[in-house]
Amino acid sequence: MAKTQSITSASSAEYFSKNLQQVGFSSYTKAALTTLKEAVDNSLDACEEAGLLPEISVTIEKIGEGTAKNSDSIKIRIEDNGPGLEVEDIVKVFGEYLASSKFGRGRCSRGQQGIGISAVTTWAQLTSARGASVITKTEKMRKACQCVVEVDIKHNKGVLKSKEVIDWDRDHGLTCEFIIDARIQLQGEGGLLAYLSGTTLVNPHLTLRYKILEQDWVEVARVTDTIPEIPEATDPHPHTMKLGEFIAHSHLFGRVTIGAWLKKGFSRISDGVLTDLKKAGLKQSLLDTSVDTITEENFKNVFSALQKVNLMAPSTKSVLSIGETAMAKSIQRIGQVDFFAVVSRKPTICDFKPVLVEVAIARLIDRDMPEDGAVTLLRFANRVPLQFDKSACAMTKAAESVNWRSYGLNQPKDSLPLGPYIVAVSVVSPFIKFKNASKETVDASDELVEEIRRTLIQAGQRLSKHIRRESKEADLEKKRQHIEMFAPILVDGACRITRSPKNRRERALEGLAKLLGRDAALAEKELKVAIEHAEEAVMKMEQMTGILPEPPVVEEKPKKKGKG
Amino acid sequence: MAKTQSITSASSAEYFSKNLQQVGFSSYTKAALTTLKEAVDNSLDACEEAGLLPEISVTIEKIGEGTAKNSDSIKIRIEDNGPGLEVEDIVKVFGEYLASSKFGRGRCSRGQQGIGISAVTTWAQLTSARGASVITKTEKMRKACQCVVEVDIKHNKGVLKSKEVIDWDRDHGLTCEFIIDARIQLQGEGGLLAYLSGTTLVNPHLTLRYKILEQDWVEVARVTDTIPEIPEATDPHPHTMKLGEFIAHSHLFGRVTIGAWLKKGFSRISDGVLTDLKKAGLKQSLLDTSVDTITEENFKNVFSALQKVNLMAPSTKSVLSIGETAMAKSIQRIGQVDFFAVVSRKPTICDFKPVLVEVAIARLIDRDMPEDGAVTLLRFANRVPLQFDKSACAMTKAAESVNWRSYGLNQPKDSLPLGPYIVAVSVVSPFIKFKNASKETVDASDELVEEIRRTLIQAGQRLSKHIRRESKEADLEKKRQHIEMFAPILVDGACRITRSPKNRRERALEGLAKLLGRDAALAEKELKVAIEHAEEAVMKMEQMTGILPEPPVVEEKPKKKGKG
Amino acid sequence: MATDVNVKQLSVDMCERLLRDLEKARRPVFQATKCALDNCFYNPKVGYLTPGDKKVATELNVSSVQKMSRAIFMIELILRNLDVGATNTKRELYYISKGEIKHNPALRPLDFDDQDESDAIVDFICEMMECYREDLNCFANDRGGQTYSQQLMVMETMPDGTKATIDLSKLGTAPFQPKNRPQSLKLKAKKKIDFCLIVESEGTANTLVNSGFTKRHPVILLGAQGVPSNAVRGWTKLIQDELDVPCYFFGDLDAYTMQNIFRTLKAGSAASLIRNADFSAPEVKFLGVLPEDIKKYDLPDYAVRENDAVESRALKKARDALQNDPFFKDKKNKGVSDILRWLLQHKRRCEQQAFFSVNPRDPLMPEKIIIEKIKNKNFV
Amino acid sequence: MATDVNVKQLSVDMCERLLRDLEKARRPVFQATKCALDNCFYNPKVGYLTPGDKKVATELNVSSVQKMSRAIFMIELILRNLDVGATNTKRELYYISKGEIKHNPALRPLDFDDQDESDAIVDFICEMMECYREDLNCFANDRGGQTYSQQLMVMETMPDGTKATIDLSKLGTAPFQPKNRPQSLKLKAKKKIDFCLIVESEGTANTLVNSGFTKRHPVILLGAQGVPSNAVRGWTKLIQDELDVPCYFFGDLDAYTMQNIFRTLKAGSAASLIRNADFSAPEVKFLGVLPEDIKKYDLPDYAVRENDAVESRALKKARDALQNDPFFKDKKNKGVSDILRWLLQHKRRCEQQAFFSVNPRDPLMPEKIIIEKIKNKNFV
Repeated sequence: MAKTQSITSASSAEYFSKNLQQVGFSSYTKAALTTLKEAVDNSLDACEEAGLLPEISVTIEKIGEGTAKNSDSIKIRIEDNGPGLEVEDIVKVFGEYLASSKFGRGRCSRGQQGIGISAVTTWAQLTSARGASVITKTEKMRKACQCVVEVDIKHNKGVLKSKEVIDWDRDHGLTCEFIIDARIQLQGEGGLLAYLSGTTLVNPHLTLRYKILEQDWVEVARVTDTIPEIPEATDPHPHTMKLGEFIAHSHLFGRVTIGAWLKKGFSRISDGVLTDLKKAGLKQSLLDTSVDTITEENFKNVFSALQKVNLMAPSTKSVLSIGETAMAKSIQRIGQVDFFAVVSRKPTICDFKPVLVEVAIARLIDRDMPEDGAVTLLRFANRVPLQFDKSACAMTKAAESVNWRSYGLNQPKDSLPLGPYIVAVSVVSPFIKFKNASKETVDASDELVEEIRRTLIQAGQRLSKHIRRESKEADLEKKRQHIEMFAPILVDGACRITRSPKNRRERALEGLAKLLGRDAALAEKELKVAIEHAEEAVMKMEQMTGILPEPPVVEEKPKKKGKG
Repeated sequence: MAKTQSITSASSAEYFSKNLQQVGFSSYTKAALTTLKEAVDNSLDACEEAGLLPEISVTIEKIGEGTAKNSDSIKIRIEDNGPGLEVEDIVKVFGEYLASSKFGRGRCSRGQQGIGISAVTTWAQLTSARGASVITKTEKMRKACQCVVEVDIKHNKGVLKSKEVIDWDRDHGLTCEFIIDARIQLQGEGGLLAYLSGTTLVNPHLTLRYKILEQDWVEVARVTDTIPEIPEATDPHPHTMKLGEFIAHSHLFGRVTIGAWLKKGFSRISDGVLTDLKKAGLKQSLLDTSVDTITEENFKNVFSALQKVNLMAPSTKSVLSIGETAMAKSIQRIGQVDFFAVVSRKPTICDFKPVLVEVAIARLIDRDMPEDGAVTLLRFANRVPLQFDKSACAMTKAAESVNWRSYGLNQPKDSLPLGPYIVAVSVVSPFIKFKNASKETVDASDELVEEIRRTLIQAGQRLSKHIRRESKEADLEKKRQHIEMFAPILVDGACRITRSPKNRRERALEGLAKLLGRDAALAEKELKVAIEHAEEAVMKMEQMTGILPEPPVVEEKPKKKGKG
Repeated sequence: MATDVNVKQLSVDMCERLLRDLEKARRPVFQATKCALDNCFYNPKVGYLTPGDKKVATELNVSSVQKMSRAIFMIELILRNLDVGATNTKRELYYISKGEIKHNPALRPLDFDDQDESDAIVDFICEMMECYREDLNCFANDRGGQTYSQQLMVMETMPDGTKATIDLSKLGTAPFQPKNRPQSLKLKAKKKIDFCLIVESEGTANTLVNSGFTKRHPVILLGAQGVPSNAVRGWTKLIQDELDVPCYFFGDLDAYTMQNIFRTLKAGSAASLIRNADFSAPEVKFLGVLPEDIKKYDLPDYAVRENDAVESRALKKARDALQNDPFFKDKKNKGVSDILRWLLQHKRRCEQQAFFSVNPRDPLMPEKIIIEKIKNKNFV
Repeated sequence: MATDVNVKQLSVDMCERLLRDLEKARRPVFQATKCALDNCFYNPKVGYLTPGDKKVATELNVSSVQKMSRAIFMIELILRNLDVGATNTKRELYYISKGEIKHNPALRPLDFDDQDESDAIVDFICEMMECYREDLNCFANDRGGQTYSQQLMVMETMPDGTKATIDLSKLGTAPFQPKNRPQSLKLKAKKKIDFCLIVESEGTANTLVNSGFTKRHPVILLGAQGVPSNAVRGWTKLIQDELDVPCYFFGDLDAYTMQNIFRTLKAGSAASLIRNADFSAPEVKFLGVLPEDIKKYDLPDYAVRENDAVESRALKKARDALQNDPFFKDKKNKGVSDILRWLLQHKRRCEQQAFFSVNPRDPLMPEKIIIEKIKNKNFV
């Protein structure tokens, strides 16, 4: 009955290094993708913070066999033109878990909690015995600093190694390089290329260069010079808090009255709300008590009362939008686009959290996409592509719930529509609820699914104008062919049956040509209307986007026999 | 272009308190279950560590409305007869994340990482502004200590409050009580009762009392006095390590040669293996180098060479078994059992990790289980019931892959079999790979699924003996009925057609009765053989388990007309 | 008696109109009677479903020009057949058109990809001309109507003017099989005929004949073989009109029989609205199985299987019919609609062969029940 | 000519054996010829499929006692019918048995839940007695065999001894419809008959008759209406045997027609092994469509749709037949098996109506081709 074990405290680093499969390292192929993704996301966040237009360069090489069976040794290097990091920050960012400039700040940045890149360093360390190799230069630094950072797993501290000062021909920026056991998968939904093209799609201001394995360098230039402005977080909304958070929040305010604290520390609490609270039974004397003296019981009373009064929904100012203009341009970078539609909704509140949904749909020309395969659905959460576990995701569910047939697309029951289309859905929110730690699936709450669904429906309506125009054109062509083919057959038959003379045949043929010509004229007119509609849509788009997709050419078929 | 944000470090507590949905608090009903589960699991672990037979008492009360909308305020209290905790440990266990006696120790304890109960404290704190209320008494303490522990989220430290010394009428033990926002769900796969009955099933040595809401006290007494012996962890196996871990491991050994380190610090490395390493090109001089002086490059060389030589599989000593005897007894506690089969496999290696699979199948009498519903599949990982997300779980996949029809059960294609059966699958391993942090689904690797499948097949074979006996009985009964019903009809018909006299009818009837009687005798003989088989199985079971299920009574129907 | 359709004249007229319109660059429009329930009327004095004023118009335009050209082409083939008295099946017409097009490449645009396409054109011509395919010398397989009688004489005038007289009592066990255009026949009774019995199941008609029904009773007995073909419908009308004998329909008690078989025989159908005049026998009575027979004769009946698609559809259709079908709505047919209501309420069905269970040792029992029911006016 | 089965005697014998065995407490065993391909033999001299020695045994034991009791019960009902000359359909037998059981509660254990169960017992009796259901006076619906001729006379002796003589030239446009037991008929030719043509499609048979085929040629023409019924098979055999005229089968060129229609008509089937002697006409020749006709007459043909379940099953069956079916394996039928091989190789099919496309303006073209093919011995 001896008590043998004493309680010891583990560091976060110990926890995460034991659970790397939960944060993106569940297989060697995912390890490569996660490494690329965390580094690129950090670069993008850093540039945005600093108000810089990002230029990111990626190289991925295979340098040999991995130390583990069935793996390759892969070198991944990401170079950016961001603000760079001070050396003391480098150590934290790359070598310490939960060290972040963003933790819990309620902003729409890609990274949030300071886990990702430290996990990459850990993986590199575990599989190649070498952490992150970093070069950094801030504007203030005269020369660049090159170093290796490792995670001290026992103490969750970054360890700086082989620090060197070097020349670097740029004002500021950061390069990081990892050697890891991994496997490269380029194609497919979980492939590296899907991540890179998805990232350029929702980051129109990004210029990306990459060279992967033996392939040539690829450059995707930015299509806008506007740097997304990241709105500041707003004060917390009482309905999004738990009691404990509510009490903890009071500690930030020192010696003020409850009433003042409520108005100052929260959004959507006005004098009117205080009046409502009093109507609901809260005493004025309590509102006048100082927050640092009231009892827990009274905190509970205030909190409960607040939960019961009606408040305005939280502000949506804290969400960031890519914008229809930028999306429209960016989608052209994916491939040869036939036509497209983009919709950027106004920010709204779902499940008490501000959220903004944007959708871009494009039909691609000449890409290896079969007419009868499902569309390619790209999902983005805070501008990061989600590449796994799509079936339970709010975005997938919303896309499957739309009746695409009414916009001219084929669609099996309860499924994604078919055709050579890209459907990109972007959800931006300071509080995205993921179903798991590896952040691949957005929880499908009814409110969020409905908001995404509405966005998709709007995009579908815009798209349908283009599709309608296409089908009108096909129609006109068919009508012309019909006239040429059937007019003589029909008239000849009727003449034989009525034993009519030849001249009657001529007259009837002429009349028929006129008649059917009228139909064709009518069809042509319909086409014109359809074209006008589609053009209107395109013009509207242009006003927003400044670019115009090539209109498909309507070929006039020369009439063959002079009689149609 | 100003760099505005500085990097700050968050504590593990901050991380987990922001991500409680990932560790069992994604809904109010799950919050209640998680709270119960973490507390009971800790009690069980503590008793096992201390070599005590656990007696656990649970009370769950609804004390009012919750502070949040649509929730109740629930008080959950768990009392055990365990070794108790020193006050300084209480603070760590309940108030600090990643503080544990078990972290990464490679043992089959229920808890592993020291997250669960701290998350419960956090949830209580957030929703009721009050942490864990604990009473503790160790053997050494003269009086018990009562206190409240909270989590200092900012610093991941436990905070002790309202400490009091009180009298407690027991030698040692621990009581913890939480007031939380939650909702009580008793029934169903995710219900509290499923957790409690599952826990008693795989913990035959547990005596459990519980009172939930308005219901009466329930007591489930232990069925064995044997305390599971938890095997010590063994030395690490080189094939289960990554390079980084390998190097880190060397630091524990100070100034020894590589060769000595390998033999001493790892399992399955013998002199023979060292010879193999040399054959594979590793120099003797390297093996003679001290571990604290060799280069990283050489570490890699040694590691790579080790990965390429054949080693014995890791030891399976570190896994714990419930045992067929104990399971057979324990399963009787679930309800009135008609018959059952239990299988405890030998420990084996799956994916380089030791693992042990045990299965118990029981058919219940008179429980509200429809004949045509799927069996109830209970899943256990290290003796903790898994109650959510069953579809992707290795245990579910294995159960669906077995062809249960060949054991006499109905089974739709690729599904669980049907009938009033309980199928309990227990997987025990020091390294269970969960698909996510809330530990509800065991990753379905091919090797693990196959091992579970084999266990289920063995159990199915044992079960089928009972089922065969039953169907034989039904068969015999049917045959008897046939004789009685059809003999006169058949003979009368034939007599009418042949216009035979009455005495011929009598003779034919007698002959027919003899003939069909022979068939019945044959059937009876078959039944006897089947019964013998089933009895053999039961005897075998008895030798293992010391208990014998009631054999179903074969009723002899009195023959009605004297002729059959 | 039968209103003969002059297909030739109709074709010429249609083409004349077509050409006239075209010459004036006017858009030709072809109208046909709409054959659907919403254009059905029922006049109890007439006794069958008649068409209302609703028309379906086919306008010649770019979308319809292919269909119209194909129709004109097919009409030419059909007129050729009518000229020489040749007949064909739909499939043969399909191959004839394939051959025609093969020999005349200018017609290639008309070519049919499969028989469904040419069948649709034949149907379209029937719609426009308001005729049956038989009027186009395009015949379906013979189905049903095998007839037995010791009294009936059938007189036929052949195309070449020769006459045939068939005495049904002289055919041994073989039946007389009316062809698809029975209207051209003349009937005569050698002796007074009591009634005509139309039996839904051809097998049971056979059984009755084999057991001597037509020997013992001066009647006409014929098998309908399910939903009555045009031949059976025209033949029944001919018997009713020429011989003036009461006609009784003996069939199952279920919604399908009431609506699809008996109603069609008695009053025609919405689909054949244009020619119900020639293809319905309004005097036919429903002899049974009647709902009251179940109790009276202790007949084995069955619950309607509502998860059976066919049976549940028939029930649904029965509900509709009671609300919308002018035949069932007319009080003259209250007896029949009462049965539908009974079926809807009780959801039971009973097959005509159930009468064989009444006295299984007497093979003549079904016959006796039929005779008894007729005698007691136990029909609707 | 037809081997009559004495059902009554067989029944008594069977019951006698049953009782004898029972009296000695011996287990009765009933043996029946196995009707399956692996018990089929083909003797080119006989010309139809004959059974081998394989037997299917039904032993009376606890499992089979219900089935045997039901069979004895059903035999009683059937014997009663045979005694008085009554006939019934399978469904009627079902209701008769329901009635019998209703009146005799001791028989309740025999009760049939639905007609499938009683049908199975009728089939079982046929197996044991090695007879057709028609021998049990249990008749199927008449299907196919509608016959036209200007020369054929049919003589029937009725059960009451009276005789009927039917002159097929005196039926107007109506056909002669042979019933399910044509063996009891006698045939006579008024004038020499050149041949008998059996047309797969009843509609096309009609077309040929309407266009005057039987007027212009002294022949017998009949429609098979798909897979030949027992009536059609027995009738064809009767024509072949009684009149000694060549018989030609005119049908589609596809695997299904060759195996399921033509082979059955000519040599019987494995399922009906026991009575092929009375129900096959080994002298029937396959007139076409022959593979060479496609080219010769430029016929529109089609690729076999291999994703069509029916068509691909027929092809698979054809492959099996060439390996295992004694009919197709015998060199006497090389012509027919060559066609099967051609079908397997080319995966094309051609319908008999394709001949209508040869000269679409001449309605008599198909007739001319048929006559020409017969004259040139262009058949197999």
